[in-house]
Amino acid sequence: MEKKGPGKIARDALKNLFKDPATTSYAGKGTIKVERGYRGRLQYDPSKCINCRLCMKDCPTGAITIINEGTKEEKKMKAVLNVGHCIFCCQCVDSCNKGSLTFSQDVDFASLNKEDLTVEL
Amino acid sequence: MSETDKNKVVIPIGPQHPSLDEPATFTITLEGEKVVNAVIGVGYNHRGLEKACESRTYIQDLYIIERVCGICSHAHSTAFCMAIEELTGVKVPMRAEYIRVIVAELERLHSHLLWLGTACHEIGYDTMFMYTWRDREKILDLMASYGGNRINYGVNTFGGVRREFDETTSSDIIKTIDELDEHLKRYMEIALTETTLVSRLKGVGMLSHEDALNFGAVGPVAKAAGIGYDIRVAEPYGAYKEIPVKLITDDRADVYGRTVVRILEMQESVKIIRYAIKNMPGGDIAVKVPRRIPAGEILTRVEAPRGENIHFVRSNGTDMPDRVRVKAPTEANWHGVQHMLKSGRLADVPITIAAIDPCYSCTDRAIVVNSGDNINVMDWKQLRQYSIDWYKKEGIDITALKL
Amino acid sequence: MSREEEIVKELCDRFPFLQDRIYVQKEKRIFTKELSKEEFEQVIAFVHDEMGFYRSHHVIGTDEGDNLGFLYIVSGSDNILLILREIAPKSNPVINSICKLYPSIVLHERELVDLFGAVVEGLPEGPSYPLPDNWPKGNYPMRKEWNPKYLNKDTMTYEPPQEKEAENE
Amino acid sequence: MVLEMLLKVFIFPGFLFMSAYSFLVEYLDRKIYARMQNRVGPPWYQPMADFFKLMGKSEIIPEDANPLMFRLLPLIALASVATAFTYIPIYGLKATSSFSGDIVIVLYFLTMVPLTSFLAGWYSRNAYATIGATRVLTQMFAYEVPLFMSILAPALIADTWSITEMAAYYAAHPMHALINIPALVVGIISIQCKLERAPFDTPEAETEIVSGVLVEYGGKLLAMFKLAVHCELVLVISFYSAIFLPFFTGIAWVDFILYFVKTLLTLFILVLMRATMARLEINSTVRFCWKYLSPVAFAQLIINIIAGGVL
Repeated sequence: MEKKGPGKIARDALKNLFKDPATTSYAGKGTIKVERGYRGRLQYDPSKCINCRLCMKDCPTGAITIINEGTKEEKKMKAVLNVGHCIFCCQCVDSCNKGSLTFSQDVDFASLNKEDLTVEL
Repeated sequence: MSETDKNKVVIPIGPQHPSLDEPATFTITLEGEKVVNAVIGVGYNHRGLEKACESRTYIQDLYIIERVCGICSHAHSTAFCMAIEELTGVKVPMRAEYIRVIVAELERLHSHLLWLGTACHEIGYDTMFMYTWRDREKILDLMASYGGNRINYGVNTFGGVRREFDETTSSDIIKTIDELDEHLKRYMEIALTETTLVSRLKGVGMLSHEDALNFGAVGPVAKAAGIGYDIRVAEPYGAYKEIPVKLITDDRADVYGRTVVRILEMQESVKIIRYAIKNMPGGDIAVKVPRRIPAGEILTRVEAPRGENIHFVRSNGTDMPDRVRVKAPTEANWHGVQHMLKSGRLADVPITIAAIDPCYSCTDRAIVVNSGDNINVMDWKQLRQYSIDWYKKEGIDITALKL
Repeated sequence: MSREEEIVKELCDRFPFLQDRIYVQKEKRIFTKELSKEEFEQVIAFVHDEMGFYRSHHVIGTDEGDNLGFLYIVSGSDNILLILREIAPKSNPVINSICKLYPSIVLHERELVDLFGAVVEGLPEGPSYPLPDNWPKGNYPMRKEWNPKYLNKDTMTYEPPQEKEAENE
Repeated sequence: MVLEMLLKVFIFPGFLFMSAYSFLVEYLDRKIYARMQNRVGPPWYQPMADFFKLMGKSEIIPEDANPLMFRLLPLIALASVATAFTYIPIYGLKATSSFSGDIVIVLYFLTMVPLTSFLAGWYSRNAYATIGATRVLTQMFAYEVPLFMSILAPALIADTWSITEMAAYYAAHPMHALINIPALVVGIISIQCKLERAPFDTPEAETEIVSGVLVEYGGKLLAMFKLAVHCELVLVISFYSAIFLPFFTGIAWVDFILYFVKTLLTLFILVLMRATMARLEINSTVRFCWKYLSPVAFAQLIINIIAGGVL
C-alpha cells in the first residue's frame, strides 16, 4: 500500500508526456475510424426484394419506404431512406427474409439541406 | 438574478450549468458557503416514451426502450425482452443469455468509467477524468465492433441476441479488459491515497444506512450505505443464475464510499466477463418469438449500472402493448439527493449530485418527434437569411461588408 | 410452504376481503386484484408497519377503461415484490398519498397527478412533474383517450377532431 | 533617452514582449497539460486565435452592472501587471526601472489582479460572480502571508529591497540561494494559489460557480481579462525565478536564454501541480495555507534573519 499524499497521479502524468496521445486531431485532416461491425448506411438489392414490406412495418422510426414502380409481375423495386429519421438499428436487415437489405460501413451523411437527407438506396 | 434575503443567497444550478450533463434545476439556498435548502426540479426530458410505446408494435418498442437511457440502454432492453419472453413463454438459449451478461457487464464498465470521470471532473481532477474516458473509449469501440453502435448497441432481440459472438470478438474483449484491469488497479490505488481527492470526497453527501433504506436508495448509493441490494444476487436472472457474482458493499455511506464501490464493481465486472467468456455454452443465439404477444402482465427487474430497473409490460393479445412502464434507478435516488444536499457546502453540491450518477433522461423517460409539417426547422440558407435580417435590425448590414 | 405463500396467508388471515383477490404470479411476485381506496390503505399500512415491507419501488398508473388503476410495488428484505392494485373511478380519481409511509414515492405520485389526472391528497407542496408549465390544463396524456396527434405544439392546445370539424363548418 | 525608455516599457522587455511571451506560456501550459492527460492539445496559434476571436466579438454589459467599472477593471488589471513587469530583470541583470524597495511595489501590483477580479465579480451583480468574488478575497487572505514571507526571506540575506540588487547579490554568491530552499517550495505553492490554478482554482471553479467572477464578461473585455491573467502568469513566474533561481552569467544574451529556461521550468512545475491534484475547497485552502505554508515561511524568515547576520 502506498502512503497517502497529494499528486499521486504525477507518475502517470509524466509517463504520458513521452507517449503518443490517445486522441487524434480530426479537424481538417483526420479520418473516422469505423469499427468492424459498425452499422452504417443501408444497402439495397432490388433483385432480391419481393415487396413484402416487413422492413417498413418493423422500422421503429418509419425511415424506410419500399416502392414498386413496375407492375406486380414485372417488378421495378425502389427503396427510399430518410437518413434523418434512420436510427441505424438495422432491424430492417434482420426483418428481411430474402437478404435484400444489408448495411455498409458508410457513416458520413452530414448535409446542409434537409432534403438531401432523403436518399434513394 | 440573485435574491438576497439577509445573508441568504439563492443560487440556481440548472437547467443549464456546466456541472450538469442534462437539464434539471437545483435551487440552492446558501448561507455563506453552506447549503441551507435545496429544491430539485426535474422533468425537462419528458419525452412521452411510454405513450409512444402504446401505439407501436413490440418490435418497434424495443428500440424506443433501448433509447430510454443513453448509458444503460442494454439494461433497459434486457428487462423489456425478458418481459416479452416471459409473456410468450419462450426459453432463451443459454448462449444468448451469456452474451447478454457480457454486454451488460461491459456496459457497467463503461458506465462506471464515465461516472468516475465526471465525478473527478466535478472536483477539478481533470487528469483522472481524461484517463478514465480514454479507457471508456476502448470499451465503446468494442461495443461498436460487436454490437454495431457505440451506445445503443442493439444487441438484444426478443428470444435472444442479434449477432453471433465470434472468436475475434472474445479475444478483443479479453485483451481490452486485461489492459483495463491494470488501469483499474492503479485507479483504486490513486483513489485510496490521493489526499486532495480523499479530502473532497470523504464525509460529503452522507446518506446513512437508515436514510438509504427509508428513501429507497438503489445501486451504488445503497451499496455504499451497507445495503446489499443487487438484483443480480437478490433475484438472479438470465445467466446470472450460473455466474457467481460477488456483492460489493461499503459502510462509508458518503461519496467516497460510492467511488470505492464503483471501482470494486468494475473489477468484479472484469471477473464476470472473463468467467462468462470462458464458460460460454454453444448453441443457437436466438429463438423465434411470435409477433402477437399473449395477454398478461409482467414485472421484470434488472440490475443496471446505476441500480435497479423495473419494467412493467401489460399486453392485451395484440401486437401492441397496453401499458409499458419503465422505472429507472435514478428515480429512486432523487429523494436521497435532496437530503444529501442539505447541510452540505456549495463546493460539494456538484459532486453530491454526480455521486448518484443521475440520468435525467432515464428519470423522465417518457415526446416523440412527429414527422409533421409544422415543425420549424431552418435549413442553412434560412438560418443565414435570419441572421442577416437580425443584424439589419441592429443597424449592421453584413451583406454590404466586403471581406 | 414457500415464503410467497406465507405472505399471502398472513395477509388473508388479517384481511378476509383479500381471500380470492391475492395470488402468487410466480416466484417473488405477489399480485392483488383491484382494491378500493379504503381497503388499499389498510393493507399498505399493515404491510409497511408489521410485515417489514420497507422499500417502495414504484407506483404504476394504468388506464382501466372507466377506472384508473394504481399499482404500488413494495418489497422487504426477502426481495419479494408485493404489487397492490388500487382503483379509483376516472370521474373522481381521488387517492391518498402514501408518502408518510414511503418518502421516496412522492415523485411517482406527482407523475400520477400530471399524467393521469389523479387527485393525490396529502402530497407535499412542490413543483409539478414531469409535464412543462405551459401544458394545457385538463389534459392527461397517459389516459387512453388522449392522442398526441391532436396536441398543437405551437400554441400548446389540445384540439381533438370533433372541435376541428365544428370549426370547419 | 525618453525614446529608449518608451521602447523598453512598451516594446522590449516591456508590454509587447510580455504579451507575446504570455501567448507562448499559455500555449505551453495547455499543451503540456494536455500531453500529461494523454491528449493531443491545442496547436501553437490557439491562444492568439482565441484572443483575436474574442476581440472581434461585441461586448455585452449586464443591466445591473456599473458600465464604467465593468469596462475599466480589465484595463486596470492589465496595466498593473504591465507596470510590475518593468521591475523585473529580463535582459541582463538590470530591470527597466528599479529603485530600492521595488519588491514591495511588485507585490502590491500583484494584489491588484485579485482585487480587480473581486470588483469585477462584485459589479457584475450575478449570483455566481458574487460567490466567486468572495472566494477570491478569502483565498487572497490565505496566500498573501506565506507568499510575502517566502519572497521577503531571500531579500533579508541579500539585505536589499530591490530585485535588481538582489539578483546582483545572488549572482555574486550563488551558494547563498541554497538557504532559501524551504521558501522556494512555499513560494511555488503560494504562487499556484495566487494564480488560482488547480488545486487552488476554487474562485473560478467551473463546475460549481460556472467561472466565478468572469461569468458576465464577454468579447473584448473578456479578452483583456484573459490577457491580464496570462500576463500575470508570466509576471509571477519571472518574478519567482528572479528571486529563487538567481543564476546569472553576467552576459546579457546568455542571461536572456537562462531567463526562458528558468521561467519555463517554473511553469512546468506549476502545470504538473495543476494536472495532478483535485480542487480543494476554500476552507481547506485557507487551512492549508495557514497551517503548513505560513509556519514554514515564518521559520525561513527567522533562519534568514540569523543567516543574514552571520554571512
